[in-house]
Amino acid sequence: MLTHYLSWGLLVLGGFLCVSGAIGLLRFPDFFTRMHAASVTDTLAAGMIMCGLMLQAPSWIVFAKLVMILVFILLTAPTSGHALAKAALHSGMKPLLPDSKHAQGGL
Amino acid sequence: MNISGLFNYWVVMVLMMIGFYIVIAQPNLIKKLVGLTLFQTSVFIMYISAGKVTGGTAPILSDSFSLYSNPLPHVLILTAIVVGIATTAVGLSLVVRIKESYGTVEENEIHNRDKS
Amino acid sequence: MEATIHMIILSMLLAVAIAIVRIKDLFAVVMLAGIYGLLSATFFVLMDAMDVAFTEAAVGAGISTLLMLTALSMTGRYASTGSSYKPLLALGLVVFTGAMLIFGTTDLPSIGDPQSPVNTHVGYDYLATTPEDIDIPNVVAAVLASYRGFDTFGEVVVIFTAGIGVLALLMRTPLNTSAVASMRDHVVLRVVAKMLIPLILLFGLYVQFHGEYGPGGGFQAGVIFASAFFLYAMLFGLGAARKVINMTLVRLLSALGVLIYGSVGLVSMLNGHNFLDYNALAANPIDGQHYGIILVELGVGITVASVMIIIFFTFSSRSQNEGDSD
Amino acid sequence: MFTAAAIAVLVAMGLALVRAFAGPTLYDRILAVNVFGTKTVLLIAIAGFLTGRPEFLDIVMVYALMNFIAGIGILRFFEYASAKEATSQNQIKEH
Repeated sequence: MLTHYLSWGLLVLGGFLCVSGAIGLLRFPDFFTRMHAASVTDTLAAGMIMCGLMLQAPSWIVFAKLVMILVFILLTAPTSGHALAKAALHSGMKPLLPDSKHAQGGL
Repeated sequence: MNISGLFNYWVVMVLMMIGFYIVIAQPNLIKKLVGLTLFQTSVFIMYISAGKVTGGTAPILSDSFSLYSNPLPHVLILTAIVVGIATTAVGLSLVVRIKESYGTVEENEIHNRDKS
Repeated sequence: MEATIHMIILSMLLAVAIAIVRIKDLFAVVMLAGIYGLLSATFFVLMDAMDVAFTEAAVGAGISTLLMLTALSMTGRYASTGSSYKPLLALGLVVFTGAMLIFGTTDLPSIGDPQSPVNTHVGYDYLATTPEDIDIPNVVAAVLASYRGFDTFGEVVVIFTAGIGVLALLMRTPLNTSAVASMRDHVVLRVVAKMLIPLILLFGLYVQFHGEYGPGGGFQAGVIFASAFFLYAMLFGLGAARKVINMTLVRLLSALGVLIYGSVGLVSMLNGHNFLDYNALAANPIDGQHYGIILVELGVGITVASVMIIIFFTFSSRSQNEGDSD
Repeated sequence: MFTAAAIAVLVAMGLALVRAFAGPTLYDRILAVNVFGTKTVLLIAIAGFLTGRPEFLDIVMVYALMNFIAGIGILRFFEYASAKEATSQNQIKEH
């Protein structure tokens, strides 16, 4: 019973984080803030939803597969996010700072 | 007329026509190939939708289920997807050759160059 | 409830398709085509087509995006804005055809109807006879490799031919490709990829040999196996990748897969049965079916993997040779 | 419960799609595609539980893998193409 409520809470919290991250992706002013909103919540939300599903797993094999998927996501999502931010910075795109309102270069 | 029972088919037709429109109205050859992919995928969706059985599950047998969706469309589409990528690759290599000989991948410019 | 989720995904597909028509930046178009592949694969999962979703995710979202991007790096990024075409004429034709097709759908049986002609014919027989004839849980694999093995043989030959076609159109003797742009700056990416590549190869083998019991099989495994090599080639450069895999060997392997498939058929013919009748492969017909399916899927996997590797490497070495000659 | 999570993920997918359409730079689109891919992975994992057959999670693995590879591919070819564009523009100026 306890695991049921726990998994319920994790799933709902994960769903909330997904939506809030996506709103940040949509509403924030420049690329780097959007990236921050998207990648931070993304990783946490993925972890929470996967953990919520793990608590409901009917068998050990399903549990193990979920763990592997989670490890894979935790490895790849920050890596590709890092590579993307680095590529953007190298291409001359500058973070939007309060004192330089029109500094955003790029494409 | 039941809307939810035919909605998939209508979306498929609209997707198919969008792909068709890209193929006939956009001069860029790469975009034409993307349009062809859209068209192809819409056909896949149509086949898979036709094979769905309400209340059924994936056709991988298990003791706890008795009703399965139709496996035959799945087989046909599975092979069609891989053949589709192979033909797309041939199409792309033709586009690359066209670019090398004509210097452009816009269809109207290719026609102009052929005329002159 | 499920119908609502289906409708939401289909509407997203429509939105992506319309965006593809309107956007001129071909990089964005290719990325949206990748999203389109992911979305349609999601739809296939919801429609119970696990194997199809597997293939579409690997091919539609992964490989085809990579191939289109490689081609784009040779043909230029933007589509021209001005066009001598008459879009209104095309629009009229498309709307007319679409209206006729939608009118035609009103006669189709509604989706999910178990009594529709599609679902009452051979497809249902396969479900009923697979446990006694072949005795593997995945009916899709059974139909693919055994009941319709001849069909699949044709598809494998088509894929092999496409590989030859790409080679014939684009092959050049490889120049010295050691100094090409690999992603040397991305250290983190390279380290993580080095950790992942063996796991991807292992996963490909799992998909190959687990295909009779769950979603998977030769087609999917071939694509996954090849994608590990793509990852290596993208991150460490084509020159390094060429040291890892011998292209002549890959070309031989692509033919070997077709050969394995065909010889399984020939062996059953020599034993006095029909072409690709696996009952002849062992004393017990069900064992024969199991051997036949494993061998045939292996042939499919080898051909698909090597043809995908051939296609990708031919494309990329073409684009890099161009870069060198500039 | 699974439905609630699925709907939240779908909403997030829709918002990411809007960002992918709107742009403005190509990096924003790549980011949106990345987020979209991760959300699809979650959606498929939830859908497995929703339809009562969670044993087919192998598919989720392929999604995550292909999302990663396609993301790297986009980045790599975009960097390559922009480098090439810069050199060819210089050449045009010289001619």
